[in-house]
Amino acid sequence: MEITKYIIEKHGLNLEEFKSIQKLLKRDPNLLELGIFSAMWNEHCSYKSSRLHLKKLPTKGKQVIQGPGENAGVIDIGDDDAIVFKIESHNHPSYIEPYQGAATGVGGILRDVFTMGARPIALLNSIHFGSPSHPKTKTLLNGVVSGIGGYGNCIGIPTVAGETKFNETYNENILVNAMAVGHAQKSKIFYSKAKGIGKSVVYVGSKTGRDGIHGASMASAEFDDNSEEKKPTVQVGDPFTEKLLLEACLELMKDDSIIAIQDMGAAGLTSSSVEMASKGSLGIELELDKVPCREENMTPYEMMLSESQERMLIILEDGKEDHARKIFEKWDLDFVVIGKTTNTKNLIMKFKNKIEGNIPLEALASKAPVYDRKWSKKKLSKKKMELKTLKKVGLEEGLIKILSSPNHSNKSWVTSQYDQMVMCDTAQRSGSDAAVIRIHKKNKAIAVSVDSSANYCKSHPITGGKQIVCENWRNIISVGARPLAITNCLNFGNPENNEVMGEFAECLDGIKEACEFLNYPVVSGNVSFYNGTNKKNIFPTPVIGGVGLIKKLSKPMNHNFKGEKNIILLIGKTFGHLEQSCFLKENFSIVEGIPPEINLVNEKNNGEIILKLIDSGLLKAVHDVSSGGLLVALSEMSIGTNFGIKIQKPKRLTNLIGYFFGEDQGRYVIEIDPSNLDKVVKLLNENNVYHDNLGVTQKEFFEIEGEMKISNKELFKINNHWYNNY
Amino acid sequence: MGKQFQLNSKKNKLRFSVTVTLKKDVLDPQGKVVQNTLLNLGMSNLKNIRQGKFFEIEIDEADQIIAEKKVEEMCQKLLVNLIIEDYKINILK
Amino acid sequence: MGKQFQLNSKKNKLRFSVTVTLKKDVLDPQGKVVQNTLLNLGMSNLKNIRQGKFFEIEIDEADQIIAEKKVEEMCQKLLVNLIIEDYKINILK
Amino acid sequence: MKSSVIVFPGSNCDRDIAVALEKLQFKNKMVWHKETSLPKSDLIVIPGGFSYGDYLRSGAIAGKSLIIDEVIKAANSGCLVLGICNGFQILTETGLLKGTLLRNKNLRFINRDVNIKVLNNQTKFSSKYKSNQILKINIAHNEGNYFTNSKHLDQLKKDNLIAFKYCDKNGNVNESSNPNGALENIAGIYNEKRNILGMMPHPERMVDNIISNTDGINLFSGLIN
Ligand SMILES: Nc1ncnc2c1ncn2[C@@H]1O[C@H](COP(=O)(O)OP(=O)(O)O)[C@@H](O)[C@H]1O
Ligand SMILES: [Mg+2]
Repeated sequence: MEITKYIIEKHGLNLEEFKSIQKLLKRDPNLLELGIFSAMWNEHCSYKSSRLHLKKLPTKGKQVIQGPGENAGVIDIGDDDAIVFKIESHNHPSYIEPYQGAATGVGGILRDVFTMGARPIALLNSIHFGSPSHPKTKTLLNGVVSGIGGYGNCIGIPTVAGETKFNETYNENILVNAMAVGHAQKSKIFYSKAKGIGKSVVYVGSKTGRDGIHGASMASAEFDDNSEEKKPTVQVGDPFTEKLLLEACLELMKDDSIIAIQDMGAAGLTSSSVEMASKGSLGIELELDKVPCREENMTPYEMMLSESQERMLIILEDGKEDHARKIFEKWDLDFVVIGKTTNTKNLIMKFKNKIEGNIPLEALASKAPVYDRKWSKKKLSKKKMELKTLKKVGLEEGLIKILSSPNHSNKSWVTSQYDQMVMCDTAQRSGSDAAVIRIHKKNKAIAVSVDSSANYCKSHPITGGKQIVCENWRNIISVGARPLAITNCLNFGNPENNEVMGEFAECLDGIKEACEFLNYPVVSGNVSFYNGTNKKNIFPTPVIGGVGLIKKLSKPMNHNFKGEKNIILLIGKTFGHLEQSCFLKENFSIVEGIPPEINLVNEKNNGEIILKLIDSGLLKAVHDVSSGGLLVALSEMSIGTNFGIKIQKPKRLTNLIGYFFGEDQGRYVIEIDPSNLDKVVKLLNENNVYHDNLGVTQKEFFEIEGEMKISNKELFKINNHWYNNY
Repeated sequence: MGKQFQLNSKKNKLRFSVTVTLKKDVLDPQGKVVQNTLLNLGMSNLKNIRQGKFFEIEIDEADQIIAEKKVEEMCQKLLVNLIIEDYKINILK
Repeated sequence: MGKQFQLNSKKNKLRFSVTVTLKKDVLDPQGKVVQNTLLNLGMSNLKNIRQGKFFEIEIDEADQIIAEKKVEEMCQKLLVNLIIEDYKINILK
Repeated sequence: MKSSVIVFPGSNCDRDIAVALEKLQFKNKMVWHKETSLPKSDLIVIPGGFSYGDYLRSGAIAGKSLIIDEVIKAANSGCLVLGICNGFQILTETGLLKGTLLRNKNLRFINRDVNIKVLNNQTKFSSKYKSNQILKINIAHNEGNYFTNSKHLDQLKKDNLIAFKYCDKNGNVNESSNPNGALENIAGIYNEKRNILGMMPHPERMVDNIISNTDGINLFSGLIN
């Protein structure tokens, strides 16, 4: 079959890239080989547009066992315990088929984690939808939430945290990012680097079907006998099989039968075999006749490019085949030796006693294209908000608008569809600043949270990049955990657009600066470009997933007020920054100006002191101040408890709206017993941490003297009706 | 509910069945598990089983063409996930 | 997995469909929600909808009577919860 | 006290219940579904999860497994059997308990803490609870909407075989305290001999104050003597 220009384009390759392929092969590729190049050289697998920028990120630290470059990052939490985690996007599939797209997104990220020898202990997700009034949003929301729940609930891993946001920038391109966190023994972590020649390459898991053979499938239709239309088929998740695969893999990992293991994710058999062999500087030879197939008459092309789910590739030590086979058969899973490692440094594919493809591995991996794409700096808005020009809004009115908006409404409609308790180690569920998961049978725990701020990143990518890292760090600190490391999912528009590439470069600069300063390294992540349609790119939406450690867990700290007549302090300075604030957006539909600045010195200082206060047992409740500002933070601490606030207006002359709704960074609200006030204030002063004494907690009412008074029950209702009426 | 009880005049009603099945090539995890279980239960000459959905729909409409269009619309709008499923409409009785 | 690939000889295969529906006196939460949703979507002449399951079964057996018995057995042993569900078997083609 | 937890492919609360049982000093064994005999046990637990993915009907395929015949035998000879969540669904599929568990009336998975009321504290499972005691227990299911025919319902009531009903925190049993549409708010039932208990709420999730509360402990500790 002749490789035409049309076929090359259908494979997402440009002519330049095709010429490089010819040069690397010193001949024309055949269709199978072209398909393999297309899979390995696409943006998703090769990181060709992002690689140069990703290099900037800090990835090292005492706590880091494995940084980016493996299936997931690994960090040290003391003793023999390690935490393995990563986040991944499944945006496009979820837009086409929300339930299955989201479900298979969860399945995929779980495999990345248990491939490394970790038992998954928590799932998180960050989901972004278009405007609630967009005709597709409701169906997408329903499908995505039930898909995430459907998979996690069935496999029995708690979904404990996440974020759900609406913004019209996602009308035609939703974001579905899933994060998985696992626990492993430090001494038993498995990697994907192949070692040794003549070792068995084993296929385990589900059978291979024609799922997810994307743009490429058009080309293959031409030489197919049946003229039946070939739409790219959607992958259907099978969480039951994944559960079996998880248990079987962990069982096999108890001894040392495995040399290397890799899940078959994007580009399935292709990327898994290429990655394992190229990391080990080896060759690999596959006998495709042996690949377990779900459909009849599958071609080598289809087998190599299928993205069927719930499959793994393993390289076994000599003589371990029977032992391993027994385990997989016990769990009713396919187990087939489909090839071996070689010293050729080539990927060789045989089918029906014929060599169907032969590609030097370096051509697919290290020689894949890398682009230094043009990018332009963001032109920053100079716009300052003049409140005077706007209609006057009272504190209560402004608060109600925010609390009843889709973005700030209580998320229990979402989170009650996720099993948060299974495994019985969830010490703090969704709804708090960070979820807390105990390490099984130990008294230490980890805290996890995911965060993003698309509006901030759009208007000022560097500040936005810093801010999401800091917000994540604050969330982890608010539950009393020491932040250790992050993973990141970089959702951006078309990288061939200078502005998008600029947003990417500058967001990464911001992330880098904050991570470096806070010693909060990046250990894994994922890049998703081309989010958008018809030249309209989504707002830059990097998502940060952070993990922290609680060395000794008693009852975890959370943001709910605990009693009456306790003192409420605001930690950190308030300037009243309203540009890009939630207050202006929800009350006036104004999204303008630049977001509040990040002061990393204060950020770190304030965070450290909060941790110290929690550790000394001096705090009853802690909440970070983020979107919506101080008043929203206070209301979140009241809603769902029997205690509200009784506070005074600030004594100094300030604009009340700015004071209560401004989104200045690096702030926390804390609740303390009056008897501890002196101790706490002394510590704050010693450490140069600014604080305001706001007032006290009281029973059942939320009150700013002389300004507003509303019952907790009423606040609860306001905060709870949106989802149920949507 | 919003729906009123209607007089039972047989002439005005038509009944349809809709069967919804997964498209060929789409993974059918349910069918797979059911098939294995039946084989384990000794049903050795079971060659293949696929699972789908079934709806019985009664329409207040005497004209078959109009009624069938309604059912078609229900399938497209709600009952069927057109990305992964096919469907067939049959008139009953 | 246990199942071997079989020679493709058309004579030896029979295909059946099985529809499984909830018994009349059993609550059908799913059907009810589907019905309400359709009514809300403006399908006002929808009188009634009930949801069930559908199976397509292929049997390696030339004799229709024997094959049908096999399908019957599958229903009784696994596919149908006889306490709450009814079923119907049809031969296909 | 010796206990056995039956593990099916797709069970996922098996570890949780084992931890709870061991915490309460049961000598517990895990029993894989392909086994054909049960270790000697005073209590058999069928745990929650998604046995076989719950792919046909929840609990249906597990109800046909080899080990289930042994469970039925043991149950008929008086051994205590506890089915939680998926375990309850499996027990109804085997016929050891009557009725069935339909989809939740909102057709969504529900995970949250709910209140349930102890209706009968005269059984081995409930003797440590007070009559009408209100417990706060986590539920997590898609199909927890209990349904049975009216004859059986009458019998459940007459013979005091309803174990728990969903209620609010003040004990009111009504539609707004019914999370899933279950007939008369039924959250758990006994068989006639009261040696088999099936319940949708997860008592094993409520045995540790750091994680939740300890309202589930008495169900297990009541069995030890
Ligand atoms: N934004 C990022 N920051 C840091 N590391 C990244 C980022 N994106 C990808 N990586 C790393 O690059 C490697 C390849 O990523 P990916 O292709 O998504 O993994 P997989 O093949 O498991 O899906 C991984 O180790 C991942 O952690
Ligand atoms: Mg991977």
